[in-house]
Amino acid sequence: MSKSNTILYLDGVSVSFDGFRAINNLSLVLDKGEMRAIIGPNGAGKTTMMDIVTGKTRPDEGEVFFDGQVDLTRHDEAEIAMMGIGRKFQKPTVFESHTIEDNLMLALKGPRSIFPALFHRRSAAEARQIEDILGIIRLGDKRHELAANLSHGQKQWLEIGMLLAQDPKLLLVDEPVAGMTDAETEETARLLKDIARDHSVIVVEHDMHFVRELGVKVTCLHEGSVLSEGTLDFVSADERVVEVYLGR
Amino acid sequence: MLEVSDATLHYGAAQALRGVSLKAGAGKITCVLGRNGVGKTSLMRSIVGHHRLTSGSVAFEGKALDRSAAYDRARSGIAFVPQGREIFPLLTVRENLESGFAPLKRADRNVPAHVFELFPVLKQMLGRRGGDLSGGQQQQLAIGRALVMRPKLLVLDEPTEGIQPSIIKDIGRAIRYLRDQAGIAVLLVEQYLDFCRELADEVNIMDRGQIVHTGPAEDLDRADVRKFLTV
Amino acid sequence: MTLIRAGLTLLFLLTTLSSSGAADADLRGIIAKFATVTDFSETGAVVRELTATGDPAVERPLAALADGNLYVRTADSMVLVGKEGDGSVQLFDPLSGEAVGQASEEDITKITVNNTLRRTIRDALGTLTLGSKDPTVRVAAADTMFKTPDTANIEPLDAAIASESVASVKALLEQARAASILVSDKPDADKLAAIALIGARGDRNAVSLLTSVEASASGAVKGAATAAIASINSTLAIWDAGQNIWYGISLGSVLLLAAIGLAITFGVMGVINMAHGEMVMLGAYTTFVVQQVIRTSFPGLFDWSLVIALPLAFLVSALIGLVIERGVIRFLYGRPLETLLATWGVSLILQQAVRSIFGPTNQEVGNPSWMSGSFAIGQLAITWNRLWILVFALAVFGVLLYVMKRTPWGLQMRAVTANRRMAASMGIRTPWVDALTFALGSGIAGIAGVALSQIDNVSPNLGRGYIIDSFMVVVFGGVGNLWGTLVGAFSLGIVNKFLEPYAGAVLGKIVVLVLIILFIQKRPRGLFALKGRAVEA
Amino acid sequence: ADDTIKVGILHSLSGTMAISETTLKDAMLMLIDEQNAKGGLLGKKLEAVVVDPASNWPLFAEKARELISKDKVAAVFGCWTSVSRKSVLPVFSELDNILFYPVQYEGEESERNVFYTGAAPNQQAIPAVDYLMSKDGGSVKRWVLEGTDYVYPRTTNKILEAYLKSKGVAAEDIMTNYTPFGFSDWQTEVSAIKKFGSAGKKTAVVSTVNGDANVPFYKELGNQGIKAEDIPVMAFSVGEEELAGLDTKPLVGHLAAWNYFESVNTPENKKFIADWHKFIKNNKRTTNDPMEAHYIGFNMWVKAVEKAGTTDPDKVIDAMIGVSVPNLTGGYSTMMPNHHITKPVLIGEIQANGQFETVSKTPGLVMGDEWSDYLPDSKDLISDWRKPLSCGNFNVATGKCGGKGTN
Amino acid sequence: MITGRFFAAGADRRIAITIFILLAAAIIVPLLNLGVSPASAFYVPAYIVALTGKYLCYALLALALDLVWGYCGILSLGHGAFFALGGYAMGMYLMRQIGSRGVYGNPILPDFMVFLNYKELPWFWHGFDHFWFAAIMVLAVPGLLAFVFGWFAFRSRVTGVYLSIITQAMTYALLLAFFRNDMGFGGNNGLTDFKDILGFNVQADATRSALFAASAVMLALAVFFTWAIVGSKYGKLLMAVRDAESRTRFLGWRAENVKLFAFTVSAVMAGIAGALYVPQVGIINPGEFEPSNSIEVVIWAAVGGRGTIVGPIIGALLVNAGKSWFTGVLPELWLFALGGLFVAVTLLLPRGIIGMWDSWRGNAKALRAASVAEEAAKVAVPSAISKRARSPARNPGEWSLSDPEPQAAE
Ligand SMILES: Nc1ncnc2c1ncn2[C@@H]1O[C@H](COP(=O)(O)OP(=O)(O)OP(=O)(O)O)[C@@H](O)[C@H]1O
Ligand SMILES: Nc1ncnc2c1ncn2[C@@H]1O[C@H](COP(=O)(O)OP(=O)(O)OP(=O)(O)O)[C@@H](O)[C@H]1O
Ligand SMILES: NC(N)=O
Ligand SMILES: [Mg+2]
Ligand SMILES: [Mg+2]
Repeated sequence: MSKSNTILYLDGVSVSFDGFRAINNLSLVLDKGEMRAIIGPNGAGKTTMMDIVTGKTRPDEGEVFFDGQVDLTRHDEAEIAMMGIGRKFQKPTVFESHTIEDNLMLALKGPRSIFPALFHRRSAAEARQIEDILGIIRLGDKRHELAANLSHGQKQWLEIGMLLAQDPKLLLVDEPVAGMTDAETEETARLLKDIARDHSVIVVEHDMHFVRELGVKVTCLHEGSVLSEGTLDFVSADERVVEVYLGR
Repeated sequence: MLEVSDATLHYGAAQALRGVSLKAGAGKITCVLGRNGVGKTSLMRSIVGHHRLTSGSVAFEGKALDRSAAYDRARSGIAFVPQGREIFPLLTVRENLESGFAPLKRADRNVPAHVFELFPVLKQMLGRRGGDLSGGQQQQLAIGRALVMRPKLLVLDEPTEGIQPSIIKDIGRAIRYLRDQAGIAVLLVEQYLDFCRELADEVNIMDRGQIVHTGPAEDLDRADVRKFLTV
Repeated sequence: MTLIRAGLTLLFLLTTLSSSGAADADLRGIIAKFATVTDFSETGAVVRELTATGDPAVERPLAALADGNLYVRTADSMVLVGKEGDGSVQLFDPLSGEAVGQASEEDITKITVNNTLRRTIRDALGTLTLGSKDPTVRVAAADTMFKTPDTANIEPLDAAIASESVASVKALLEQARAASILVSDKPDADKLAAIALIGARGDRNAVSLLTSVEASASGAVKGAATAAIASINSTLAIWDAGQNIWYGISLGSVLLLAAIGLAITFGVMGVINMAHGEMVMLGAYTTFVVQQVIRTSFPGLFDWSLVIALPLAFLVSALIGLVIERGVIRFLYGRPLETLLATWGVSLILQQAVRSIFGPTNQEVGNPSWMSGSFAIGQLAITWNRLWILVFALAVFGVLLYVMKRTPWGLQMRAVTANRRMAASMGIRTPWVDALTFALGSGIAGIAGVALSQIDNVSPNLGRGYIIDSFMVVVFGGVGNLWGTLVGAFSLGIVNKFLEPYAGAVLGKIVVLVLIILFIQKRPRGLFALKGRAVEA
Repeated sequence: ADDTIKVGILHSLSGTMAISETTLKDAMLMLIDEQNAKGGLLGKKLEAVVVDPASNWPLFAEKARELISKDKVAAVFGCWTSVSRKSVLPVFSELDNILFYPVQYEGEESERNVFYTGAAPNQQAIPAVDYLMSKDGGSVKRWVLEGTDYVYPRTTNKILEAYLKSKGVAAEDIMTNYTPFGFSDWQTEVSAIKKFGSAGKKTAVVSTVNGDANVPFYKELGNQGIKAEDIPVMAFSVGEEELAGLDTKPLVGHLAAWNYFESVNTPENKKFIADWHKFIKNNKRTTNDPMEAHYIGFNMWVKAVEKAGTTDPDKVIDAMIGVSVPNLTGGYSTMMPNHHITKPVLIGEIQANGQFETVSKTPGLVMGDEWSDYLPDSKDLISDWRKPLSCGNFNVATGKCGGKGTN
Repeated sequence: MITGRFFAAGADRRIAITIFILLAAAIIVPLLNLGVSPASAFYVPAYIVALTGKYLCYALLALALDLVWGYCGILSLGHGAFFALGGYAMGMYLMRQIGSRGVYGNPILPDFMVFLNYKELPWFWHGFDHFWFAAIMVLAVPGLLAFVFGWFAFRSRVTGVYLSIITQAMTYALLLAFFRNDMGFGGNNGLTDFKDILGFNVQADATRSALFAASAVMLALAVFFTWAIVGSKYGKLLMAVRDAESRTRFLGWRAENVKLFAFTVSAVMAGIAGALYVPQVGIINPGEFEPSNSIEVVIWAAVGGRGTIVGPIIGALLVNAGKSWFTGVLPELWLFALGGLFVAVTLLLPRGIIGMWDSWRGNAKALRAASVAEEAAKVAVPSAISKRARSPARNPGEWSLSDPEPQAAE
């Protein structure tokens, strides 16, 4: 396998917690500009895989490369984020004591050191960007409210908004539609497809309608490694996937 | 069994519930639907006693609950699966389950077999700390923990969130089983329409802190009802 | 000194020859002279005269004198042994020991002694009691003679060795004899044998003796002494290490006791309990009050005072803890930082309350007999109070661990502190659990106070002295982990005690603090850090 | 207002020093009561102004300022530790008031506005060591200087070391060790003392261990079986008050050097104790040396005010010198030109009843020596606050006021 | 630019008022002390000037602590150490100014060195005869200590109570070290007997007034800077780090640097406070390193209302004035009063005086600031308990409304 044209390259990655192998010899490759959906039973290791990519968890063994050449295992969270990997967490995590707007402001792409932040003034371009995002996540009327006061689903949206503000090269999106209505789910799918036009994306979801909507290649993880890969139809036809994941 | 009447709730100055009335009967599955932020969770938490209503009342088996603390409500037979799981992260899976023993008589202090049948993963992971589980596993634990209490009313706030399809099916079967065999009342908040449609005996639709529609599950196919669920 | 020795030898010979001893009247004559002494040298002279009579009967008045129990009755200048009771003094005849009435303190004058005299008397009694029937007295005598070797001792010791039946006592007597041989002008061969004997004894007294031999002797004797000293010192070095470990363990047990209540109120409940030290203090004051009552009303029960104080201290502190929890803390769940402010206020109030009630000064808390003194294992002196405190600390730890891990209450405690709202929805009566948990932590602090009253001041400041160390231990070990508290306490104790001999107490403590800071860099969540997602939350 | 004369009492009633200082506050209240019963002073009643500096040194300065500026006191009795005194010194000289300092201290100071009624090192430490070196004291040859790590022990030990060496004691026969304030785990130190004492020479411990640390220290001594006959401990900071918190039976024979013991058998002392018990309503409360110092200081002040006919500090300061009042040990103490007083030095042995028994007493009174003769930089200094010299650090070598200067 | 923001319409009125009051006091109080006859009703006695000058230093210290605690969630239990170090740097300067006026008359060596037999000035005392050098040290020593300490601790991701305890260990170790006479800082007695500062007699009323004015101006400046910092994007970041540190990392921010900057700035502020404090109280002694002193600072901030700028100042002034007053009028009972006050404040004014004031006035904006303070709770206590702390934001003072949902980046 050549790394050069990949945005994300995992090979032979394993990690265990107190003897429990959460990721087991996992290999996964994402091409530049590709969007991939990842499914798999609860506990298959999907979130852990994202933890590895974003530097939160160090793999016990295996290679993790970004953009063909950057060895992610040598960098920490902030560096990885600066390189252009953004993430939406499974459980929405926002800055609760800040307003929606400030949450987005902190996420906006830009310099990440202290002094620029100290003397930062919001530019017109930034203001416009925030405006756009607020429109997309439909929280415009709540822009001055504290994020703490959002409902669960609204926090999900805010997280997506923060991810957009970051404008990363690679987006890792963990269960974006959990807690959303069907209509919102469709909306989100549209949004992601839109983003995928000029970004690489990995989406984890259990909602098969949503995955179908995305219409991209699907990887099914199980017990820390790839069980099946291909189109959704192909994967859902796989006996083993039905057995461990979809159910009858 | 459960009767909420004219409930209002404020968060500081903001109003989350505006005169909500709702009934959930024994042996029935009552579903609550609505878009994000319409007040579903607020309503559930008011029922189990996490929030004190600004006005209105909650009655369970004919007794007013408004003055009683959350633990007394739990002891009278209301079990709660909250949105966001809220398992005890540092307690092991076993201990999380055993935390449901508190309201039980000594003789009843065991984990019912159907919990493990429903969620076999919990049996495998008895010794692991709850907080270490994956999101979906935690959700299963939260449901299992509520079942340990042998409730008369089970309040579920988006229980399928983050759970793999096969287990969602199992949960659906379990809820039906509990309704039919144990005759308990189930109050279910859901976003997952299909799941709801399949299970619900009655649906309530919320919008902006109010119940805007009550009716049988089939109503979900009506356009005037659907409109409350679209963006 | 040598003069006394000579006199004693003479006396010894006399007593062994004729057991009847000097005439009673002669002794009384000498004893009477105590009535007219004006300074210590005169008292010393009378003591010497008395011992020179060689009559074992002088033991009673001499022992009384050494203990400060010899009095002169002002009215008739009679010298009598006195025993202080309440208000008055019981008087006894100095030779026969018969009671001869009572006197008030104003009517009698104590014959004062100082350390030098006390030592003189002790040495004299040592030789006099070489033939005592009680083996422990003979051991003491042998010990005294070992420490004060004298050529004149050799003969009485020879006699004593010949008649000694207990092997261990005999060995001691032989060592004492060897000591005396070293200061005599016996041939080198004898001295070499003596050095071998003393070298085998292997303690500090032996080194002390051999050092002076080394300084004065020459040739083979000097060499043998040097060698013996070296060999003793090398074994002593090992014992020293052992001793440091023991000191460390015992310091650790004190830290553990002080911290363990905090491991509940802070470690488990998350209350930044600045009043923890005051709970310890309340336990110590409870002990004081118990002992006061016992002293005035049931003096016979004194040895039981701690046993009685334990449950009471637990109750007192637990009750106050309960009041604090219901009155203050319960409004602060979810605002842990404010507990710092409130409990700091509570601690000021408790401190001042104790100061107002009991006064600002130290209170006397006595050690029961089983908590006093020490015993030796080899060259290791272990004090009883430290040993008991260690046992006690471990016992408390064990019980607590059991409660936390094995009982439903422990489970509920942990659930409530993890998520009070959800715990309530599981049917757990959270107010009860909170109140009882805080009371438990406080009560345990209280019983720690009982133990600490045995080794520290009982004053209103008692608690302040332990609060920082306690937090340090709990945090160092890893918050919320009882085992961490245990291991943290003992490792801090041992490290501290290993540093102290080299760096001194002050620098040692600084080094320990710096080590803690560095250690936390390595393990940012303490010694027994919980790992994984569950805690990163 | 003007019908009373206010007297400031500046002793900590809370915090770490409350344990020692509260008693002095009570003693002062008693003395003031008694004076009022005798008709007051200059025809006016005395009024005590009590404040609590809470064992906090900057607070001492603040409270001193408050007493002088706001309450307009005529004199202040207070402080315990040297640092508290150092903290208030500038306040007293700036606002020109009088402080009576009742505690033994390290010397090396003489201020115009301060009267030192406690012992200087030569009134306590040196005689104590002399006693131990004497035949009566056991002819000690080897010395452990055990102290709390602060200025008083450091300086005292420095003086003692110089003194011992001048008496021919070898350096290896002196062991010095310091522990922190409030130290409570004495196992290592006590065993080191035991070890040091087993070198075949008569050994004694000179303890400048302060305050709270003493109780655990003595408890450990007792438990490790260090007997006074073998290794006596001579303490300078352990008085009746400290012993009250201890079971003294295992400690009989250990020593302390002071200028006063409660056990001293004089009519003045009997009366003082009786008055004290009556005042404090507790027959078990002990008296101690700093209380006597306040007793002396207060009576001197009263006498000086009467002599000067005013409470004006300047006049009283001048009038103080030469004032002589009875002390409690059967003699008279006199205020010397260096603002220190003459006192007898008593060595006492601890008794089973928690009291000291005097085993040695200097034949005459010892005059407080503010500048130690055993420290190179102060041996040429003297202090004399009489006019015209009026100098606290007169250098007899250079003939100038103002210390030693460059050398 | 920052000033522009200050005078812009959005400037917080309360900040402006505070700064105005401080600057006014800096002018008026000295005038009333020096220019008014002591008989006049308007006369401010020197005693009061000295006292309030001291309180202002405490207020500055409290503000410094609040910058890290209230806004960044770092509960430092060792801020007294920075204060004391600043104080020692100033004290060393003042000691050198004594010159040959010490009791031993040694022109080089301070008295304590003479009688402890120092032959020459220890190296670290050199330079302190110059004010500018001392002034730099006042900033550099606490700043450097904080920087080094913070650099290690934040990089190792020491947080919460663990950080609190090691800051406490730090100040405790310094306490013990400075107590040692061998350290060359005068041991327990510390540095005292100051004569001159910049050639003026420290005892003189005019100097005292000047020091008061300097403290007031410095505090005003600190208020302004804190306000500017807190209001900037960096300030938002600071609070974001406090609430969800790991989340900021995933956005690419270096949380450790964010904290380090605030910690260092705060230490420097504390150092300045100490430096102003020492000439006013006339002594600096290791007692200032006492852990309980640092805890008290935390308490001032809490009483006034943490996570606000004015709160800690009010808290420090109030608690210290109370302490001065109580120790005078209730010498034997004042601990009851003070302890009672702390308990009462926690129960009745859950977010301090300012926080309560705000919520009484229903001021939404201020409410937010206060709620922000609530968040700081997270730092002190580990795991889930801390989580719950965040929510009273939504409904002040009632935990039952809080949301214990863990905020971790899962
Ligand atoms: N720190 C840990 N200690 C122990 N086990 C862990 C830890 N972290 C993860 N695990 C285990 O690793 C497995 C993989 O977890 P992960 O969160 O990656 O699953 P997932 O695929 O994201 O599942 P879900 O769909 O439920 O979110 C799970 O079985 C989980 O219990
Ligand atoms: N603690 C709170 N304080 C203030 N406002 C809140 C709080 N919790 C929720 N809200 C607001 O109340 C409204 C109802 O919230 P609720 O959580 O009940 O919604 P929900 O219907 O459960 O939404 P979702 O489907 O996203 O879970 C929302 O607009 C939300 O912003
Ligand atoms: N002066 C003293 N004892 O500190
Ligand atoms: Mg997951
Ligand atoms: Mg919800």
